[in-house]
Formats: sequence, structure tokens, C-alpha cells
Amino acid sequence: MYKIAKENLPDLYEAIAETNTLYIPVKKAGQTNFEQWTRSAEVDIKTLKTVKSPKDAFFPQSENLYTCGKEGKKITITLEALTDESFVVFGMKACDVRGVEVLDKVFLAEPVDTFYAARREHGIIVAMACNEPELSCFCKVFGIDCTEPSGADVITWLIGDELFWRPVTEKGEMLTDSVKRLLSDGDDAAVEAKREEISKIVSKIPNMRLSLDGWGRDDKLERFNSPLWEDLYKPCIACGTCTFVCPTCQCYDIKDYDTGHGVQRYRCWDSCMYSDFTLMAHGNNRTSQMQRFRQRFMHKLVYFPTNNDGMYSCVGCGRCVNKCPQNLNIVKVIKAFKKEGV
Amino acid sequence: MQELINRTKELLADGTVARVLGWRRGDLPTNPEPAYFNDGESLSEFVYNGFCGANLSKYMIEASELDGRTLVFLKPCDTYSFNQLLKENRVDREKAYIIGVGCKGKISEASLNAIGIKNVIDVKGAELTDACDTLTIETLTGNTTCAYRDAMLERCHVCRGKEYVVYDELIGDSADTVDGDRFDEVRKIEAMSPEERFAFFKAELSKCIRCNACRNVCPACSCRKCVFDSTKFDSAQKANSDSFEEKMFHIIRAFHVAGRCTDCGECSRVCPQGIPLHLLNRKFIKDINTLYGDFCAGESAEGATPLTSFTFGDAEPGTV
Amino acid sequence: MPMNDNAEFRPKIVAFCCNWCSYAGADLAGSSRLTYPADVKIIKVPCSCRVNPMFILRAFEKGADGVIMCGCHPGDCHYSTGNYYARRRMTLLFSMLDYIGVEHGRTRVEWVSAAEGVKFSATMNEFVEKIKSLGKNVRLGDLRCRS
Amino acid sequence: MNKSDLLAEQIREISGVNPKKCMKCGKCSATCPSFDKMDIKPHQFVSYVDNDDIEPLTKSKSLWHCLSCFACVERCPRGVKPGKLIDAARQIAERQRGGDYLTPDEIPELFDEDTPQQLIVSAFRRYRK
Amino acid sequence: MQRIGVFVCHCGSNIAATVDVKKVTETALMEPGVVHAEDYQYMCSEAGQAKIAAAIAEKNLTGIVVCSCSPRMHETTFRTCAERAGINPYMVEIANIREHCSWIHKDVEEATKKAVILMRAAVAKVNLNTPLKPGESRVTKRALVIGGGIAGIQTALDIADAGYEVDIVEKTPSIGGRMSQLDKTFPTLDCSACILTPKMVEAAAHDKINIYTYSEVEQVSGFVGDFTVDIRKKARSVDMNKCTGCGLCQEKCPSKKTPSEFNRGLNTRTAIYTPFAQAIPNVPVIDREACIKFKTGKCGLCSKVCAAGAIDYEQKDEIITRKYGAIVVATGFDVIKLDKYDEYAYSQSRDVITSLELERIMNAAGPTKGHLQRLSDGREPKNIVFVQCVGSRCADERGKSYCSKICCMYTAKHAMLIRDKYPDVNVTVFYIDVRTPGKNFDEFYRRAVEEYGVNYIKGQVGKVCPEPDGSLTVYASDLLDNKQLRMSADMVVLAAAIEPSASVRQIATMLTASIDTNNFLTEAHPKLRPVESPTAGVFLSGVCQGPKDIPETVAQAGAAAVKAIGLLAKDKLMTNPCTAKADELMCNGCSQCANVCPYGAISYETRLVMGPGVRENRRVAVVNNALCQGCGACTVTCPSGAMDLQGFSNRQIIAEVDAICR
Repeated sequence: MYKIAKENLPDLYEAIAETNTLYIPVKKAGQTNFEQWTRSAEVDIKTLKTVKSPKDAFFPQSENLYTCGKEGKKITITLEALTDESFVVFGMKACDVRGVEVLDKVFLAEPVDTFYAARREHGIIVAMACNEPELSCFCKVFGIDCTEPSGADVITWLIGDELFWRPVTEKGEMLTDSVKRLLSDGDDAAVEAKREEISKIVSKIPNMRLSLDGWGRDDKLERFNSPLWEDLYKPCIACGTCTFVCPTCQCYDIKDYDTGHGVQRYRCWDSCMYSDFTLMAHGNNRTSQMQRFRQRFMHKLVYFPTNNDGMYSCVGCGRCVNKCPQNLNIVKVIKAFKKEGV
Repeated sequence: MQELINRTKELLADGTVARVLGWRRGDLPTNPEPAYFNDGESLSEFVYNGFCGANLSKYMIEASELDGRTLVFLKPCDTYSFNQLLKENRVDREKAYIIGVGCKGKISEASLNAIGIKNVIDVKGAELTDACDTLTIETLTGNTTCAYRDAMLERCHVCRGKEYVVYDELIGDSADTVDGDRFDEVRKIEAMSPEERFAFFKAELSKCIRCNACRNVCPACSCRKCVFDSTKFDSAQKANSDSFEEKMFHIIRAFHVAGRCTDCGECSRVCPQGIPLHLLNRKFIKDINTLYGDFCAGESAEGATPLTSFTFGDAEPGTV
Repeated sequence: MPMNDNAEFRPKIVAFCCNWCSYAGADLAGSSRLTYPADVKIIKVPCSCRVNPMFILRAFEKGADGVIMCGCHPGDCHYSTGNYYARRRMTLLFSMLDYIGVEHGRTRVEWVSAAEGVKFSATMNEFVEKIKSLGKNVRLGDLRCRS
Repeated sequence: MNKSDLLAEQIREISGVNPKKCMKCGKCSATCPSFDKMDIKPHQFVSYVDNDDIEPLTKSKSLWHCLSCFACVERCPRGVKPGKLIDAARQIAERQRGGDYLTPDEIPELFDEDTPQQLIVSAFRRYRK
Repeated sequence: MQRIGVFVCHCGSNIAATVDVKKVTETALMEPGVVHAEDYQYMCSEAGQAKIAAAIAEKNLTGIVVCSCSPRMHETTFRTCAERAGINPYMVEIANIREHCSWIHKDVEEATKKAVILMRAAVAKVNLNTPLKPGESRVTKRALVIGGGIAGIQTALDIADAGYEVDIVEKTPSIGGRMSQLDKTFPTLDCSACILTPKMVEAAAHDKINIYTYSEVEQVSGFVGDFTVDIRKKARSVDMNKCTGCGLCQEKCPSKKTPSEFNRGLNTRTAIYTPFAQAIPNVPVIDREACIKFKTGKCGLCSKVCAAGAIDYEQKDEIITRKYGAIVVATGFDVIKLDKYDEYAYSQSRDVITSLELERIMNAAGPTKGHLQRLSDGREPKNIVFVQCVGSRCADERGKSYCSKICCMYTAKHAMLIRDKYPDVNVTVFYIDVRTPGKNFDEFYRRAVEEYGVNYIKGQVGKVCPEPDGSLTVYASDLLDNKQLRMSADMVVLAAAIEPSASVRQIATMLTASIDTNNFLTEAHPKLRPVESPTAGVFLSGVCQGPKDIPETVAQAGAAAVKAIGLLAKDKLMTNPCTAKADELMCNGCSQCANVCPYGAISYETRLVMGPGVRENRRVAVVNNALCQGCGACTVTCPSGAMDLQGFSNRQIIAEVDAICR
């Protein structure tokens, strides 16, 4: 266990950035999101939830796959290079880290997504325990311990005027070594006390006790066919907010961009809320917003666990709870089914 | 609120309306959602208070396709949106039974967050029957109070007034919430140097994640299929490219609603990245008012809009 | 594409010309041998009211440094009213571009009749000079088109 | 530009009149009250200016016979306003003579009972600073 | 994917001297879709066109790009050529590398580069072109002539003689127009009535001509070949079928104080009246504003004296709706009001009159029975002064900027007639210029001077002062003698400017025909299409298009008739295929597009819309191809992009933009 004074954090960032690309919560025009660190960036590690999840670091909202060039009748194809330099994502929360584990299930399974795999290989996750879990959080429901994020390479705690730092993997150790000159030894007891403090807040949050009865791999068609969806989806305006702020939504679309000198084939996040989601030449297999709305929750709470040993693809970060324009969210869906006793 | 429920029950019972479009209590006090109610019983979940900011007029497009009349609650500003939709034949007046509800300004959790109040478990003082000057708030970490005004949405500070331009009946009182000029922010930007303006909009618009919430919530963006979703213009509607696409999207979005935008402020309310999108719409409104005479979209369900009319002596492009 | 820094800046300029007046005006400039820089490329549209603001933004996105729209003089529109609508649309669009900080002068509207070959040529010369003075358009372009 | 051209240009500038618009109808001379006393008639004035022939104008007696009644200005169908040209030529002549602006206070001393009222009004108009 | 052929024209050295045509040809082959490219000396020549046709056949081309002169020159040529060779003419695009390139650039490298880009843009467009078919619309074989003066009558006669039905709409109670008010006509001095009346009679008797007098056009809809017009037949209060034209009613009518319009207000008429003796139809109308019966409910004298029982006080305005294939506007002119010309004392003295008033005075059927006399005291004038250019050639807002064209000649006519009939009357004409271009016109004017002793003085009249003794003092210039004249006259005649009838504005609006700043109707082309309006199917006859004398009016009337006949002779019309088209699936039915359509071509229908996942009744925009002229205003108004313009589609224009910017 190491620690560093808060006031020395800029030096730490600087040191990390010497050998890695550093992604860290940055405040821009009033909002905090993970962005590449620069000296002039306004780092904000106090805000609990960034608007977007840090998913971008491993699975960017849009990324080039390859570029076709054209000169005369000659066509060249250049594959986009895979990430081959290490980068650090600093300040991911426990739920965000779990989110990456969910993505792993999708992208690292055969056939392996090489773009994602390369990023996972070169990415180092420095997670941070949640100091003040919020009312919209419900990570505990999915077995996530926000006091001590698992799955990260380094875990940190912000305690008083100090940041406590514990490497947990080999990658984490290596990163620690590279910045060791800035760190001093830390005290496990302080961390334990902090964890205790956080747990107390968690226990006060009602949604942390949400029941997932009836969801998961056991359910097959009962929930799918429930008339409740017809009522629940109604306020949905079919925007992509919930999916774009979600740390686990992994659907993407592949598109071509005509640069005038050729074509860039890129992929970009898609949203199951959009009417052209899975649109094919013959049309769409989900023709109504109700069907698309249902897809999102069935996928997170039924299909995904069915296919992945019971792992839900919701991590309880609560971003959708905060951001839905019309106040719909997965918690309300779960509660609605509970109430109806379906 | 009880008055609303009672009247609604009457109208449902006597068959005047087939269903009700209103707000349903959320799982937290701050998050009521738009909802349909089909019978008197379900109305036990009905709610109308300061957090019911959503403009329900756009839902009436769909409701116009349903059998029977739909009772809809519209706040004064929402009636302008409804009227504009009526003008564009997107809603059916015959299918709507409009109860104009009083409005004392709308508040939101985001506004509370902005003044440092988080994790709100309970709120008192935001009912229509309340004075709406102070909110008493219980949070996860303790109790607090704040001025109602401080939790209000931007649009309410510059509210155009509490007139209803279309309704069948009115229930509830409104309060004057105005304490600013709605063009002040636009003027502030206009006064900047081009470099400052560019930096301002670059910072704001580069936050855009192309979630399309602004478009989808907008009652003027009522196209069955948006031009950005069509293949005709070959534009990427969901990839943020951090260069030009966002600007193009937001300029065109504002342009397409120019002369039709009622300045209901929903775009800015719903933006997950807090982009002040209304600043684009208001710029057009301000230009239109200055160049072509005061015009208020939605005020009337008849007549041409500023962009579908002209005078011989209009200003020349680039001169203003 | 390697850029020679020393080379004179040659802007890309798109000119939308209405079929009835301005395109004919450009023809007249041609038959009168009134020169203007080759940087200007004309797209024929039936009327200035056919010019969608999206076309203009598209041109900038794809790398144009300036866009000019020419139509019949107000009152002379072949379709009687087209240019009046175009005028309002462009007034608002240009004002918005100015508002978001795009350099004033990258866009222009000029009314050129079929008889105004001289005006067409003079306008284009002037516009190219203006764009040259403003330099390359960096505020509205899409980086993807620079590759 | 020679001196005469320059003067003609000056006259055009002072008067704000474009003599090219004249269609030579002579309506100005038709009702001019001082016509008989003028050596260069109002309509000729226009063509002199048009021909940049200013010397004779500044020496002409007509300058001092014009009452500035502006009937010609009112009635000219082409908006050429010969009266304004004469007025301008008069100013040039004044300047050449070194005559300076008058102040309004000086004017009352300069007129007698026979001075037409219009002349007084036009003097105010012309010599105001 | 298209198979495109690119044809680069040298235009002799016009293009080839500045543009490296070989380079353009080679580069074209690199463009997507291009399977053939060649260059040739003159593409528009027979041989050049043969090359295009051959390539179409050999290479199975589906699209053509010709890099040549302006499409305004040869687009039609190449389209026709392509059509003959078997591909749709709208698959042809022109890259203008002459007017827009070789002629304005000097540097070969630069011009070639630009030519290549223009070629690319055209290729990019053709790649997205689709074959377009002109629509067809039916032609209603009937013409409407608005205005029953000599222009309208002549046009109607010519059209009717060709075998087509014609309706004349005339707003006054009789046809005849201004010409019926004239006494004699120049340069032959024929009696106006003698040559006009037979034409009026002929028109009235013609079995193909139908005349609506005392009627006005109320509304026009539709388009070339298929106009629908509402005509308001104002209540005449006299049954046209019963009236025998005996005139007894007019004799007995006690309301006699209304100024006679026909006599320019120089005398009065009764409330029930025919404007003049030879009026056609010879059926009076009751002026309801003057009629005592209508004003007070009492009187009814006319009804009592009418043996035929034709008087019908209950008659109502009638709206007649008819379809027409062609419309001819012949609304004629009026003289300007002179109230702003105080210097000529027109409103102060009754002896200052306009030339048209003099026509009435000179006319045997006029208020003075043709005797030349002063209106103030009935004395025969001894000295008459004519003033030319009153309000014509005027730069200020009091008058008109144009020359009224007819005044020089009719003034010579008046002067001559007066000197002929009253040799001891002195006649002086003040003129600025005497304009006599026309057959035998200058000879006519010279006769007035040389044989009739009319005193022509070059110089304008400055003012006219009525004197206490009843005479008029005329102040004028004599420019040639450099003198100021002051002469006494008994009568002053003003040649007031003419202007288009006031009603023309309203009619132009109804027809969507354009009008110039002077309210004259604009012709489609000032030289090559002088009798057609830019609005298809609308033709111009007479002074409504510009000042004209009678022979010119009759000539133009005939020309307009021929144009109308040419249209009516067709069974069907081909319409411009570059029209707007709404994509039903995307249309919101919001009606914004209809607001900006200048032709009323867009309507809305609720219809079953089907598409992927869609099957519902929707209100959607429908474009009438025959009405749509293809301006594209609607396409930009449409927020969803549902409305697109064929031949200039969003995708096509964007492809051009992309090609140019790349």
C-alpha cells in the first residue's frame, strides 16, 4: 500500500503520462468525462460519475477500421493499426471496471475483436473506490463492491488529503514502479476505515437492496411476453442517451465515410433505441419502439446472463437513472415487474 | 393535484376522454415520468408538481392516431408547442382534450445538483398548491432547504408568460417566474470576439455524444424520419467525430426548427452533457424578431412562418 | 497529400448559380473573356431557393474554403419568389455561422443577372481575394477529409 | 484633369446634380423669372457644365440674376435641377473672388427693401456654415 | 452502376487552346462509372454527335457527360442526340469547360485542372441521374381573352378564325376599348369608328366567340392547357335576351348627372346607359350607384317604359366557371392622372384638356357634336397650344420614365385636323423631340408643318396660367431661338402619358405573370418571345405589354393569337420532368412546402402509405407535375428532406459539392 498527497497528484499524472497515454476525468464546459490528460486539462476526480462511462478508452464511440484510398483506378486499403502503446485509465469506479469485464465477455470471446483485445492488453486500469455513492447507485445488486473495486490493476482510495494506492496485478506493479519516486508507504488501516465509512452510505441507499427475483437466466419468455412493456415504454422518446452513457452497452454499427479521396470504414456505437438498429436490407426485425425498449432490458437482465454464466450486463452505475430525459430507467423496470409480481 | 385527479376521473367516467396523458409518480420524488392512464384506478399514481417538466405535446402525435380523445395536461408553454404541431397537421385537435395546468416554474434534479444538493430523498414545497418559494429537501446526508427559484430550469427564468394559446379547460394557478431577459445569453455571446465564440461553441458542442435526445424530445422536430437518419444527405447520425458533424447537426437542427421553435427549452433540459442548445434556437428567434418582426411560433395555428414568407425589402444575407 | 508551405494558398470555392440569371451571367463573363480565378467552381441549380443550407455546410465539411450563392435580383426571379425565400434562409444561416464564430465573409450571396457578366467576374475576383485573406477554412472542415 | 474639368466636377459635387440626365426640353428656361437678364440661360447652364466649360459660367451675369426661386428645380422632368447648378457655380465664383462665408448676422445689413424675399432665404441657405 | 461515356469537345481552339483536352479525356477514364472517354474537334457537329451515338451503341452507355460549351448552348442538342441513340435524354449532363473555364483562364495547367474538376462533378452527378420522362397534360381547346379593346377583339377573331372557341371578358358594358373613343386615326386619318365597328360586329357575330361584357376575371387556377377561371358577370339589371336596344329607357331616365366615362367626364349620362351608340352589345346597364330606384326604392321609370320587360332590378352577379387552354391578356391602358402637374393648370381651367378629351370634343358623337369649342364658355378657340411629353420621359415620381410612343403622332393628327377644319385657328406644338418611326409617320408630321402650317416649337412649356379674362398664358422656351416665350392661348392640350390599366396588377397576380416597375406585363424574352408571358400559357396583346399604336397593337394581337393557336392545336403538352417529388414514407404532411410553392402545385392527400414496417393512412404532400416548374423552394423548406427535386436531387447536388471539394 502506497500513498501520495493530493497536492502532488499533478506530478503523478505527469509521471504516468511520460510513458503512457493517460485517460482521466476532465471537466470541460461544466461536464466531467474521461479524456486524454494534458497539462492544461482541468482534472476532476471528485465527481463520482462521469457523464459517459470510461468505456471509450477500450471501445471508442467511433473508431476507424480501415481506409480505402483511390488514385485513378488504383485502390489501396490500409488497415487501421492496433493499439500498441500502453495507456492508463485513471479513476474508474468499481461499476465501470465491471463494465469492462462485461465487454470482455463480448469482445474477447471468439471471434476475438482485435481492436478491443489490443486495447485491453495495453490498457492499465487504475480504479478508485467510490467515496460517496449516490442515491441512483445500485451496484451492490450485481455483487459489486464499490469500496474496493475488483478487476483493476491498481486500486486507489481518496482519503482526506491523500490518495492511497494499491497495485493488485503485475501490470499494476509495473506502473507503480514507474512512479514509485512519488509515492510513500501507506497504511491499510486507513483504507479499511474508509471502506467502512463508504459501506455505511451504501446501506442507506434503497436501490442497493433491489431484488432481481425472476430475472437472470431462469427467465425465458414469461417476461418477454408481459403486457407491462406496453405501458413502460410509452414515455420513451427513442433517444440513445441510456445506451451512450452505459458502461456495458456494446452494440455498434459499421459505416463508411467518403473522404473524397477514398472511404473510411468506421464503427460507431449504435443504440437499440434507434429505429435503424439492426436495420437490414429486408427491413427491421424490431418494428416498434416497444420491441426495441424491451430488447434493452431483456438483453441486460435475461439474455446476457443466460449466455454468460449468470453475469448481468448491468452494473448498477445509475447513469441512465440520472440522464434519461423522461425519467425512465432500468430500476423502474425492475420495480415495475416486482410490483406486478410477474 | 387532487382537483386534477377528480376532474380527470369525471371526464373518464362520462366518456369524454378515452385515456389520460399525464405524469406518473417516479420511484424517487424527483423523477416523475410521462404516462398514460386508462382508468380512474390507475390515477392513484398520477402526479403533478414542480418536477413535471416534460412537455407532453409531442406525445399527442401518437395519441392522435388512437381511438377516442386523449386528455392531455399542458403547461402554458406547452400549449404553444401543441399549437405549432396543430399548424403542421401533426396532431388532431378533435382527438385532444386539453386541460391547461397551472405552472409555478419547473425544477429538476440537475438544477439541484448544480447548486450542490444531491441524493434527494424527499422534497416539500413543489406542489402546485404550495407557494413555491422554498423547497425543504431531505437528502441521503441530511436535510436542507433552498429557494425554489434556484432549482428552476433556465427556461422558467425567462418564461414567456402564463398564457394558454389552446385549451379546453384550465385548472390551477400559475406564478410569475421571470427574472431575466431570454436574449441576454445570446447577446453575451454576440458581444464576444469570433475567436471566443468559436472556442465557446467548440467546447460545448464537442461534448455532444449524438444521443439525439435534443432532437427526439423536441416538439418541433416532429419528422417521421429525420433528415439525419435518411440516406439522402449521407450524414452520420450517431457517430461523434469531434470535428464538424456535431456542428453541422446542431446548426441544421436549429435551422430546421427556425420559425417553428416555441422556445420550450426541452432540448437543453434533456441534454445529458448539459449543452445549452437553446442558445442556437434563440439566436434564430432573436434574428427573426429583429429582421422580420416579432414572431412567436405556436401563438397561432394559422399563417405562414418567417421562413415561408418574405417581404420585398428584407435584409441582405451577410449584412447583419 | 504533401502540402508545400511556400506555395500560394489556393482556396476551394463553390459557387451555386441559379440557372436563369447567374449561370447565364457567368456564361456572359465567359463569352466576354472576363477572367476570375480558377478556384471558383460553379454548380448549377434551378433557382437560388434550391440551395439547401446543408449543401453549404457540406461544402465546408468536405474542405471548401468559401461558398458563394448567386441568384436573380430580388424581384427578377424566374419563379417570381424563389430568391426571396433564399434570401431569408441565407441571412439566418450566415448569421448563425457568424454566431458560432466562423469568420465573417466565408459565405456570400450576390444577385447577378444574366446581363451582368462584369459583375459576376468582379464578384468572383473579390470573393477569392476575401477568402485568400481569411486563409484556409479550419473551423468548419472535417479532419477526415484532409487525409 | 485640367482646371476646367476639375471645376465642373466640383460643381457636380456641390450641386449633387448629374447634367447627363438632361433631355434638353428647355422647361427650366420656360418659366425662369430672370430669363431676359441672363446671358447664359438656365438650360444652357446645364450643357455648359456637361461640357466642362466652366470659365464662362463663373464670369456670367446669370449667376447674380438667378433668384434661386427653384421653379426650374421643381419642374424639371429629369431631376437635373439647373438652379442647383447655378447655385454651385455661384459658390465657386465666390470662392475664386476670395469671398468668404457670411454669418447670418451680416446678412441683414446687406439687403434693402427691394431685395426679393426668396433671395434672403436663399442667402441664408447658401451662406450658412 | 452507370456506364458513363465522357465526350470532351475542343470547340476548335476555343477550348483546346487553353484546356489540355487529352488530359481531361484520360482522367475521365479514371472516374467511377466511366467506361468510355474521347475527345473531338466539334462535339456538336454531325460527326461529333455520330461519335456519341456510336459509343452509346458499342459500349452500352447509360449516361453521358459532354465537356463543352454552356448547357444553355447545346444541352438540348446532346440530349436529343442521346435520345435518338436510345438513352434517356435526362441521362446527359454538360460540364461547361468553355464559358466557365477555357474562356476565362489563361494558364493551361490551371484551366486543365479546373476542367477536370468540372468533368468530375458532372460524372458524379450522372452517376446518380435517373431517367426522367416528361409528363403529359391535356389541352382545353378554348381561349380566354381578357380585355375587349382592339387588341382583345383582334386576338379573339384570329383565334376564332382558326377554329377555336374564344371568350372575351370586358369590364365595361361594351367592347371597343380606347379605340372606340378616338375620332380619327393616324397616319391615314381614317375614322376610328368606321374601322373598329365592323370588327366589333364581326366578333359579336362570330359563332366561336363568346363575349362577356360588364364582367371581370375573379379567380384563376390551373396551368398551361388547363386553366380554370371564375368570371364575375356583374348584374346588368337588364335582361340581355329580352332587351331590343330601343333606347327608350335611356331617354326617360331621370337620373342624368353621372359623368360619362366614355366622354371622359366632359358631359353626363343617365343611370341606365349604353356607353356609346355603337356599343356591343347594344344593351344598357343600370349604374346602381346612380339609379334612383336602387338608391331610394322609388322611380322604376325604365321598367315602366320598357316594352320588352327587360329591366330586372333583382338581377344578381353571376359567377361563370370555365376551363381554358390559353389566356391572352389585353387589358390596355389609361392616361395618367394630372393632378400633380399644377404648373399646367389642368385642374384649374376647363380649357386645359388632355388629348383624349380632345378626341371626344372632335368627335361628331361627342359632347360638343364634333364642334371645336372651349369647355368653359363654348367659344371657338383662336389659339391652341399643344404640350408634348406631359408625364412621359419623366425621371421623378410624378410621371413615367418611358416614352408613351403615340403622342407625337396623335398630336400631329390633332393639329392637322384642326387646321383643316378651322384654318384661322393658330396651332402651336411645343415639343422636345418629335418621334416618328413608322411607316409614313414622318411624312405625316411634315405635312402638318409644311401643308397645314402647324407651328412646331422646340422647347417645353414651363407653366400655364389662367387669366381673369378667361384666356390662358403659356410660358415656354424656344430653344432654337434661345428665347423665352409668353403667349396667350384659348385652349391648351396636354399629351398626357399613358399607363397600363389599373386592373392589370390584380390580373397579373391571379395569373402569376410577372410585371415590371411600370406595371407593364413582362414578356418571356424581350426580343425573342415578345408576346408570351414567362408564365406558360399566358400571352400578351396590346399596350398591357408596352406602349403601342393601333397598327402595332393589331400586329401583336395577331402574334399572340398565333401563339395561343399553336398551343390549342396540341392535344397534349409535355411537361418539364425536373419536378419536385415527395417521398411518402418521409413526408410529415406539415404543409410547409405548399406555403412556398409559387404555382400552387402541392396539395395534400390522406392515403395508404406502405414501406418497411409501415402500413398506415397518412396525410402526405402530392406534387402536380403539370403545375410544378421545378424551382426547388419546397425542397429546402421540407425539414425531413422528403421533398426532392428530380434532376437536381439532394444527392446529386451533394455529389457535385463533394467532387468539387475533394
